[in-house]
Amino acid sequence: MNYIILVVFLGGALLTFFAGKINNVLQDILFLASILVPASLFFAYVHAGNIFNLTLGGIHLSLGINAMSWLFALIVLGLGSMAAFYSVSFMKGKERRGYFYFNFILTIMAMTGILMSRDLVSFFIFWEIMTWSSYLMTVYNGKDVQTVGIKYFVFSAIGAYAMLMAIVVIHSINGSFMIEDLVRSFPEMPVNMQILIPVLLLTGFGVKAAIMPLHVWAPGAYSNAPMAYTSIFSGALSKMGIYGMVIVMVSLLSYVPEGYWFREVIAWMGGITAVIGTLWAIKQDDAKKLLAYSSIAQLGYIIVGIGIGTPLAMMAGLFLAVVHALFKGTLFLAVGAIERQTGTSNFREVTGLIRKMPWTFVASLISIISLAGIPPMGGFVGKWMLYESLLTSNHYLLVIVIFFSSTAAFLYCYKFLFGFFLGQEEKEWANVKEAPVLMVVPMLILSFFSFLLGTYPGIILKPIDAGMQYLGYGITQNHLWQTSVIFNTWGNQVVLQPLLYSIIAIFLFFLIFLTIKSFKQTRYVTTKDISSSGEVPKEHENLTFSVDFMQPFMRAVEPVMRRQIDKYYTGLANGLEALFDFMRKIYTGNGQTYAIYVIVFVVILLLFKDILF
Amino acid sequence: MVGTPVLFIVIPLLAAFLIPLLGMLWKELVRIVPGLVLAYMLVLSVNLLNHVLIYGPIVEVIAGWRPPLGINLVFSAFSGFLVTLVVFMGLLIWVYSYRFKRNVDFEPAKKYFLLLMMLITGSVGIILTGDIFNMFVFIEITGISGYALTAFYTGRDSAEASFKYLMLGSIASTFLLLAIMIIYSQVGTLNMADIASKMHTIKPVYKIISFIFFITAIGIEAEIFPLNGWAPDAYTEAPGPVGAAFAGIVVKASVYAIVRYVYTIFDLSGAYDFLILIGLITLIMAETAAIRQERLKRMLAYSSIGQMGLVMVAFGMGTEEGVFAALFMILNHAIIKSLLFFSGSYLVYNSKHKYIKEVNGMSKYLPITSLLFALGAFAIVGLPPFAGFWSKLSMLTAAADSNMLFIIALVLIVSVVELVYYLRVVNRIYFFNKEEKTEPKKPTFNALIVMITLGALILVIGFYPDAITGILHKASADLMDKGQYIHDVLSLNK
Amino acid sequence: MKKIIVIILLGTLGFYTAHTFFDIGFGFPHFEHGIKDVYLQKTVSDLKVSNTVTSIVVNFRGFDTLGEVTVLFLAVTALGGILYKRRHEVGERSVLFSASSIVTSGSKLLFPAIILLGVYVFIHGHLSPGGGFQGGTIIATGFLLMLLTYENYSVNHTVLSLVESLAGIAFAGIGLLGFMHGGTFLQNFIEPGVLNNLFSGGVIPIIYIMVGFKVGAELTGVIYTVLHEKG
Amino acid sequence: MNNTYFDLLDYMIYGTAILIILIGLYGALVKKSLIKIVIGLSVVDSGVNLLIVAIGYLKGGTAPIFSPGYLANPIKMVDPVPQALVLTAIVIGFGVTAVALALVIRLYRHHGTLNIDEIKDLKW
Repeated sequence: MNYIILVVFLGGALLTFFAGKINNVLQDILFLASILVPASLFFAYVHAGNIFNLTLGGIHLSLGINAMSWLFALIVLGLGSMAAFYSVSFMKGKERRGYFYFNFILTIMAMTGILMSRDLVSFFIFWEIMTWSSYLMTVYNGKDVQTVGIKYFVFSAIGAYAMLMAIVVIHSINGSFMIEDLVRSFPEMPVNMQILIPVLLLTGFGVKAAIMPLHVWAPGAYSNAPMAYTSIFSGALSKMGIYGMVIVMVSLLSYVPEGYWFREVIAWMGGITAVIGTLWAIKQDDAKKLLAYSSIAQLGYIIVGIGIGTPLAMMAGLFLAVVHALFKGTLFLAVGAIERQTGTSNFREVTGLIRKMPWTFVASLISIISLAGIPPMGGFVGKWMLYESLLTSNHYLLVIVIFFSSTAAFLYCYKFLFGFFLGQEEKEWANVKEAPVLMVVPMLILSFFSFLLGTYPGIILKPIDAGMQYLGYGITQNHLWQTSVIFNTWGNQVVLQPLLYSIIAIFLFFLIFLTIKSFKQTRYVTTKDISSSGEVPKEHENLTFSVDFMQPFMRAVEPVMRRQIDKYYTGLANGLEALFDFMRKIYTGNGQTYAIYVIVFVVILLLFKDILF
Repeated sequence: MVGTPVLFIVIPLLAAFLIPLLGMLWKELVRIVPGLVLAYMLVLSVNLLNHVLIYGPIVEVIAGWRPPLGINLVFSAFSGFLVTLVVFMGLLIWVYSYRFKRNVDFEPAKKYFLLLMMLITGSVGIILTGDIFNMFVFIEITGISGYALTAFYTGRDSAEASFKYLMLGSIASTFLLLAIMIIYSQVGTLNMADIASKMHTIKPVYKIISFIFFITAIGIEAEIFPLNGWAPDAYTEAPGPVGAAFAGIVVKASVYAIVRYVYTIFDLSGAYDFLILIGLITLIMAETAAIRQERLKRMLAYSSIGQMGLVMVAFGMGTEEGVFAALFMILNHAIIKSLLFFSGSYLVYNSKHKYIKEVNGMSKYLPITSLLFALGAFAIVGLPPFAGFWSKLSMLTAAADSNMLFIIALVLIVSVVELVYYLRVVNRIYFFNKEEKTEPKKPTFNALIVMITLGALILVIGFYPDAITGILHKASADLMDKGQYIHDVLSLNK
Repeated sequence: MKKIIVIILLGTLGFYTAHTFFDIGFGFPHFEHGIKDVYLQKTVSDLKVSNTVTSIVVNFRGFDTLGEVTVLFLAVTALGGILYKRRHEVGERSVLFSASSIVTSGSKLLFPAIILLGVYVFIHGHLSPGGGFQGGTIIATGFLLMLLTYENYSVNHTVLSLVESLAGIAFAGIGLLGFMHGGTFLQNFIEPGVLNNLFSGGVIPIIYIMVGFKVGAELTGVIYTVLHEKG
Repeated sequence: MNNTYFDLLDYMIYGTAILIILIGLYGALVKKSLIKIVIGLSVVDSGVNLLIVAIGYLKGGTAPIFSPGYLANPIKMVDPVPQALVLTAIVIGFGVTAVALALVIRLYRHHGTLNIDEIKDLKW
């Protein structure tokens, strides 16, 4: 069954690609079918027991799932299906539809394949398919391909090659590519291998998870890809890095003494990533960029949870991973809808869409609340667990870091909401319509789940629990979630529920009542109305509050921001290219010089013949 | 059995002598006959390879003298695999250039096809022969055909490229003769197997010096680093199919020669490490030179040199896995680089200088060619699920098994460089706007067939590597078994 | 600067090469069980060819010679390809001054003698020093003499390429006949006869005569092609 | 090794051959004129050929020809193999030289010069 799903995906991708030559509607239907059919096949027929073995090129490949990968498959296929519905509408009338659909399906296939892989080679194969198909989506617009696209691919390749090196090293030690053999033999490996292998693997996964020094590709790539795709790019694809990290951190590193340092370092890198991502997100004026940096920050939280690695922290990390897929998926879809309807995603330009696109607003609102970690949405539960785990494991400094980052995140959350939806309506956007149903419904479904998980986190905590038990956690306990204070035995929030619902009530009051009221009281003026303040605004002074309103804050954190890692990478790349340019001057173009090289070669060999041979 | 290895040499030679006569009868024959000959050679090699894989190597004696006396040809799993590959590529190149040359006059067309056929025959001869001096003769046959084909276009620069090639080739033959004579003066024989069996009697200093001369001479043809000055020029200025022939055929034969010397004839342990060393230097210098190229074919040429460096590294491991990986890379490189040369030469067809920027936006005008170029680019950097991935994986696995972590890291870093310059070209094809001056040229039907065949092969090997790995395993086992080779050749009672 | 570097490099190279060859030694047998002893023995006993070099070139290592002939053939082809011009671009030969009557009549006299000498050399290749290559070269010098002497002396190109091709085909064909008769390519399938007779050595003289024709025709072709090249 | 006496003439032939090779290489590597380079390359060929023949030489040896009325003792004959090889090498050298000269003509036709330093359109 396992491989049939992949074959269906692949066949579907090809059929969809070529169907575009015949009929667009047929293509849409085929596209949806080739996402949904394998997805439903997966949930209906794939169980932990059935394993598919194959020997290809003398290498034993094996496909099967476990509880952990089932959890991630839920994210991938769930979010993928929603984004697929959205895409059908999103892509209407755009060019390169076949290209988009093909790569979309291929990415989903690759991610499913990664989750099914029981050996490192098939893992790597699917990983690379995922990389290049997502790269092709990154350059879909044909914009900045030589900078953003190449940067993404280069970082992915560095990660993938680090992983490949780890894989061949493992093979040379183990004689086997199976993950279980690796897990079994890892504690007996020599110490330098115990360090080298995790470092290489974590580099590989860290690139996809956009961990701090390896994150520079993410903003460009996330914002460059079509938004319908970015939702799975950020929501699901980056989780593949998390998935890999979970395996490394738990299955390998928890059995060796060096694991402690790895955990600390990874957790701190996650924390720093969260802060930097947040700060940069605040600075952005483009919603895509903002969400991209926000994704980096959110992945930082997840990495903190996984890095700490106590049962609660791990659970928090995985829960946040699920929730992040939900809300970030929604938000990217929402930006996509706004961009499709207005033609831009810049806060400076778009304002006051709340009445034009109310459903998009509702979905965004719920997701933003979830993102900010405010009750009663899912994000809150995750963050609470994270704080609690950090405190119980005595990572007080890390708590401060995370807390700073979460608080600062409110700034960009506000900016997002206010920038697009609130504020004054402008004439320019007077004719904007709500996005088509097929785009709105997936957003609403996803945000509904964000909401549901806030109240009934047990729905997803059970699979997480199963996955963690598969990895070796909580053998003594039945339900890991009992380790946190906020849950009852059913996995639902109890302690804070009264408080929560009162907050909801207050919040809804403010949201609905005051907003409506404020609209009624608003006197509509143009942005250049002098009555807005004592002075006549100049041309460039935009009166929308979402722009530059946190100037003082940015000034405070500027020293941090000035040291962009990106600059160092660019400098390195330019320096290398200049060096290469210098090196190729050795081919002077003069035949005689080449002939002299030959003599030089012979003479060198003759002189050093005793050393060389 | 349907024939013997000697037919690989004799039939093309007969045809080559016949072509001028046939051309007097009907002009089209000068195009058709080489194709028929190559097709026959392909059938022959496939048949023989099948036979060899089951029954063991065929040693063919010439002029009725047993091996130490006469010249012999050895069609074993290893050489047979390479011959099949070379002939297959040769046939594809013929199909590709069949119509390509239609606009040229009769006389040059006759010479082009004749020389192309002899280029392939010479390479086959290098691979098949069991005699070091005979190998020299075949190297010269290949060389002279190569010089002439490089200078085939009567433009300004092709003669320059050809002259550089000739200069280095001429120096190469000098060193080759010196090396052969040093060996001969010590053992009194020219037969490879005989030399190999007597190698232990030679004083080490002679061994080393003759090895140095050998490696210099063949290294020029095999494009190892300081000796490869001719290669980028020749690849750039030669007609497109000839560039593919250099990458897919001539270099393969030369690498075979190096490998034969290192593995079978000489018993120098340092030679393996030396192969790794020069392979790495070649890889690094070529790939870094490629990233800054402005001309498409030149970039492909440097990339090709770099790939051969990688092959050399794999051969230098001296293990059976290493040989397997190297053969796999040779196969993939032949297929993929030919595809890149073919499609690349159509992407910049009407351009004078073949600048990379002239491929901008070609995907709208040449969709299939562009797609195939992109496929080739993805495959050659080793992205799964295309053919290049499996060879890269096997190469790295072999390297890890030999505990060469540093080399793995270096190779992978260089792969990133390779990735960058291929992606830049692919991006230009797909996402840039067309330059005003460039005029796209639709590929001819033959060219399209060839390119699609190669693309399909990339996919087939990518999805089902087992189609080829069985042969490769046998071939690599065959190369590793030096004693068996000597025994097969010298104990011949025919 | 470049000169000094080259001199140093070549000096080192020369030192090592000279050292090696001086070490190998000069003028005495270097090895014991070489193939040359077998050659010297078999050329008398099996092949009945008194010139051992010929028997090596044509029979023991006949395959090399086939390749060698091919190299020549390719060189001619390559020359034509490299120097190819469209018909209307081909110029007349440029001659600075014409030959005197002494030269013209002298070469007319000499020409048949040269050709005859060439033919003699390659017919007796298996008996005495010389052979196809040497004879062919002599023939080509005869044509060179004529071409230099007479401005408008021309060689029939069709005949040249006919001779080239037929001789080559004959060489390979004889080899194939040997393949059919004796089982190996270039097998000496004709009874070798008596040592030191003109008709001895089986196919060896036949092949060498073919080689002679081929070499003569090809060298003439080369000379002819280059002479008709204007700078 | 025959070290009983030092005979300069013994080493003259090798020495001369190697010197010819070096002179030829010098010409090919340093001279600017294409023609001189080609001449250098063919001088190298001659040197190599001389060297090859010298290797097969046997002191007091005779030509490897079994002519009647001539003392035909195989043991006293010089090694015929290098002579056969030289024959091949000469012919191949001729072929290469011919092609090289043709290329020089082509280069002169296009560039109007024979100076190799001015013929480097292809580089880097």
